[in-house]
Amino acid sequence: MLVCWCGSNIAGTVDINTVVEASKREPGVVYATDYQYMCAEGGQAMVRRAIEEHSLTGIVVSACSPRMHETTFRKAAAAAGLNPYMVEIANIREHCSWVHKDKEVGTEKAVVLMRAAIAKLNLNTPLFPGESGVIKRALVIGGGIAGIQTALDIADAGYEVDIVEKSPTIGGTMAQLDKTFPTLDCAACILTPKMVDAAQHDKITLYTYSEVDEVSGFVGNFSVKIRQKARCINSKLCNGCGDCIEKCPAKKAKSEFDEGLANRKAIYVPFAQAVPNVPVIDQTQCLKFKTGKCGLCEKVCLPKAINFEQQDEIIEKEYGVIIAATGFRPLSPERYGEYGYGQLPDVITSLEFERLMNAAGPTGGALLRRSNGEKPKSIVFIQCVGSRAEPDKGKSYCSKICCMYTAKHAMLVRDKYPNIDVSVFYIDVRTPGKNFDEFYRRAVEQYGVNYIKGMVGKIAEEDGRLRVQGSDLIEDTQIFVDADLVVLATAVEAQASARPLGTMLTASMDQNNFFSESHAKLRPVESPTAGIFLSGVCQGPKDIPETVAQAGAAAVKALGILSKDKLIGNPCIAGPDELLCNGCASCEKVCPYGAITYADKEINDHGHRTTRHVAEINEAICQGCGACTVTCPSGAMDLKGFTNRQIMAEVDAICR
Amino acid sequence: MLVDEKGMQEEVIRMSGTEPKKCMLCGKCSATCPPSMDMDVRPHRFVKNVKAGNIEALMESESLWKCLSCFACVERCPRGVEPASLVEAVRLLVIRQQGKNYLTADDIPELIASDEEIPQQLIVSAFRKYSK
Amino acid sequence: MDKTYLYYPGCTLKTKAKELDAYALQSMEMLGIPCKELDEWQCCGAVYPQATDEIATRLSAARALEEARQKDCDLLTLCSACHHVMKRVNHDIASDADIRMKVNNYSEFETPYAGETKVVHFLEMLRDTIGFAELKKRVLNPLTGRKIGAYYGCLLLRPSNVMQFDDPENPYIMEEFLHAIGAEPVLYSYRNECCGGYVALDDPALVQKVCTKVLHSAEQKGAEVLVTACPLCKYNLTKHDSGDVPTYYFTELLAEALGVKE
Amino acid sequence: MQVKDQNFKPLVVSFCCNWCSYAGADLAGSSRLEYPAEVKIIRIPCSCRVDPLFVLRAFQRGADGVIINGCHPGDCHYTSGNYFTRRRMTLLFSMLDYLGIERERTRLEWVSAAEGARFAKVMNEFVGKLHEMGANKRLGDIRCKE
Repeated sequence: MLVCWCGSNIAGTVDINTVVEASKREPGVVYATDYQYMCAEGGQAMVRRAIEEHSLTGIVVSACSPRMHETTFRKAAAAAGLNPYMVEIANIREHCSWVHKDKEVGTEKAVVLMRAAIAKLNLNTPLFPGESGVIKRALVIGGGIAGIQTALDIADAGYEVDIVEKSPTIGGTMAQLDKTFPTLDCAACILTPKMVDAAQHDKITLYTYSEVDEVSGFVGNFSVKIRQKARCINSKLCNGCGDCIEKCPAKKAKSEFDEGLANRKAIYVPFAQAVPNVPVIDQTQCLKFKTGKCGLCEKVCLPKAINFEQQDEIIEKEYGVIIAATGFRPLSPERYGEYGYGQLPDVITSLEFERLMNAAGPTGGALLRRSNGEKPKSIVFIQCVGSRAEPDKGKSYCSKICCMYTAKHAMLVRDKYPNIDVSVFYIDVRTPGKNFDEFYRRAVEQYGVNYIKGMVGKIAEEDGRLRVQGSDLIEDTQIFVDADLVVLATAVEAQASARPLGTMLTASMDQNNFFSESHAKLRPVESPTAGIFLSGVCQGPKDIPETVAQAGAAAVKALGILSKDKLIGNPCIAGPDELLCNGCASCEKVCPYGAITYADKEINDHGHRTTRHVAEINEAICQGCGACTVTCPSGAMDLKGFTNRQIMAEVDAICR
Repeated sequence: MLVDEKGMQEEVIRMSGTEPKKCMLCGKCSATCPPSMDMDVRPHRFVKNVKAGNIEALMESESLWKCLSCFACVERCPRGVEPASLVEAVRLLVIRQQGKNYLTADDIPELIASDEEIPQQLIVSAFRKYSK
Repeated sequence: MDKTYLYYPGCTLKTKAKELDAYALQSMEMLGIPCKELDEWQCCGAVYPQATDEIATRLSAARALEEARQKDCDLLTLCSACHHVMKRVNHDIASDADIRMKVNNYSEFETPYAGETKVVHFLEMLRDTIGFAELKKRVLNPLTGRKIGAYYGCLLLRPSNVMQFDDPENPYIMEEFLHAIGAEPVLYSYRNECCGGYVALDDPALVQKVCTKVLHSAEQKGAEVLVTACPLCKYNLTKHDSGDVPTYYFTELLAEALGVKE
Repeated sequence: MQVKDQNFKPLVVSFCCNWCSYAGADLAGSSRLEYPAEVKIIRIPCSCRVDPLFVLRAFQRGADGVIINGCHPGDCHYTSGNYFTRRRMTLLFSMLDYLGIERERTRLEWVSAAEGARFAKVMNEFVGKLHEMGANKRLGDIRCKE
């Protein structure tokens, strides 16, 4: 029995000595002591020494959450020759000292938690984990900068990677950007080489215009169904000449890549540098699909790549690890009607602004008003549109990137058009990042951007211009700015597809539909579900450098699994008592993994040899949820490490 | 009669059913408010003062009689604060005191005489807002 | 057959805003909407009591709502202020247990009232019972070529989570109505900004300021007249227009289009 | 009416699934959100591991309330475990109610790993309710009392 102080974290509200002394009176306890930091090297050495010196058959560590250091102490026990599953943790930090202030109350509870752990340990038996193989291939879901970076890093280490991207090209949101902060280099210039690298890498396979339909299995052995949507083009034959696009008469579809600011054809590639450079037929727009007539593209295609009969194809593949890199969408500001987005054509979003400033954009890089095509004289930027709001009014978090990209936009406008007045309405300017505040100061000092502290209440159309009605909180006054263009810095929002994907992966999601990390500080790129890793904005708002850093980190964690030949499984799995099993197959029905099968077995029932139909567990597949144990009407099924008797003992100890 | 400011602050929060601590001082209410510039204590500062417990100062404020109860601030606040409800609660603290009615029945005949077109609705609503 | 509406006119509609009431009733008759006025109604109070401890000021609304329940009718309102008060008090009674208990304790209804009545504004009735497409067919004198700005003001729209009337920032129901009677609706930014309301009695200069903004906003977008559902809005706007953009009740235009205006 | 014992300390057994609620309780801890010390947490892999017998045993041994916490529906780490829990506990709780263990003494809650604040709130509410109700007199095994 070992009690940790955790400095003053535990010792502050729990009287360590009382816990140690109380533990000595518990059945089976032969040795009890305490230490300031049990998880430190000294503490672990003490654990090993105690086991050896007192020939302990099990240890209870009263310390922080088992989610934190259970593995640490199991390893220490194993080093001393004890079965690592003869270790129990009493969580007297997160569940006790940190949530109670009164020392007497805290101590009393710590004693009870310690007792419950001892009661459980007394019923523990040594457990031996099974092993399972690792499929040496990774799946990256999402082909933006995050997914591309993760895939390149894994592929460069010598493992196969597949990227599944739902749109017809990889590149993601970054491909839509004009310039990037804080260096102002052009997004395409730094992204497109990476896109090409990914496409040409012999270890990377791209599945664009594809989605993940189904995921099953577990770490090391996932099997995934990928739906490759019908492009209506035979990618192998297509030479990317573009004649089909040229001839297509249906030109009224909104270009997704240009945020609807320009039109595209029914057969299209999203943008010139798209990877792969293979067009897609938009069946909702194509005249052949709508009316049965046309087929011009088919006629002009020399390699005969057009195939109107093409169907969605399901590809089944197996993977050792899966990396989510689903990215984000900017929130639609339409619900904030006071800004008039959707009603007033000169009110646009930041991403639309990127397209308007881009040389390859709908205006060829000329910043023009949407209403009349004239050059604006005054532009207003509004920050925090949909961010930092109550949950029913928007997103409760800070979207993190808007302050910086708004400063970038303001700077780019003033750089290109020094005669345009630029104002920015802000609540706070948040610039934590290398060279970030310097960047923002440049916008103010060098480029003369007018920053106004206060939010905007309404945008009204007045005599052909936009009257922006805001607050200037420093002056404590209402302020009216006449503008020709208003740019809304809209919140970062998780992709709508993120939550259904999270459910498929059994990865937990937070209330904002971002993927939850396993530990906010220490395991930031791992999902709590083994073998699932997180790359980029799907885990929370991030800028490009952070996304790339996290993408690399996710790759390293994934490689940690791919480089192993065998994975040590979890020994806490279900197992039937064959003598009690009555063959009803209730457990088989509830098992979410199909780990239970029934077989005829010869049973020695107290000397009678009979053949019975009994449950069998596939140890490599069982994940240890325990659904079968409670379902079993005869009490034959039990869960190792969490047996009925162990849990009952804990209940008894708590209620004593 | 409420004497201490803490008690008055609690009373205002209870009556209005709105929590000024949620305010992040973005100023959107004051940006939105039509009579914003006619107020001595503009909506965001009104909220801030309730949060700080300066209720007596607010009871002296002209803003109490300028608020139109148009709920634009309520509708647009990103934090779910209701500045208009706080104004109404402080206004009620004032007019619920004896002799503190902002408008009395005696004022009415003269007002009506001044303009024949005044609809009943105006008199009733002003009376409801300004008197107890 | 649709069920009969129980109509709540409110104080001003029987005095200064008689035409708002009369044109509405004539139009309803023409359209064949069964409707009956509440037997004994009291003034709704004209403003919604925001404080949660104001009970007495909610009672007259509660009585009207309860009577509608008793008669198994939807409560039909016309004046924006009445609609606002009825809808919000009903919402309070339905959602706030404390207010519900106190209102019932005071009122001693036979069966406690818990917000069962549906409060319907005249415009909602036109949209949902008749339908604007059908209304268009019934129009005899379409107001072709008339450029009309709908003025919503604040009471019908906000707070939107309770009023559930229309998009609070970009409402469209009145524009749909104007389309149906053949007119050309003019969209302008200030159509959902306040006219100044009851402050008119205390500070006419302030009201002039806000009304001028509304009127200018409508005028520069080409509106020839404004329509409203609220007597107070009409009073304030009329008082401060310089004669260029007069304000009418929407029911007057409806009656004109239906050919029942005398 | 019974006079409330001011010193009454309800005994609460709180089962938390390892993936969501236990992590949520950890988050309540690392965010230093207080809740009553009467709540004692037992870690289980999934809420579906809670056998009705465990609940009965707790009441038999003198618990005043039992609360089971799992992942939100649809978010179960094991895909579907919490759906079993939901059905199973609905039946159990109504049966317990029939036996005289009031419905308010048993509770099933969904607390995700990100909801530390919610965990603390739920525990505060639950213990508050038990305080109002007083000690559990039913089903307690008299042989267990000293």
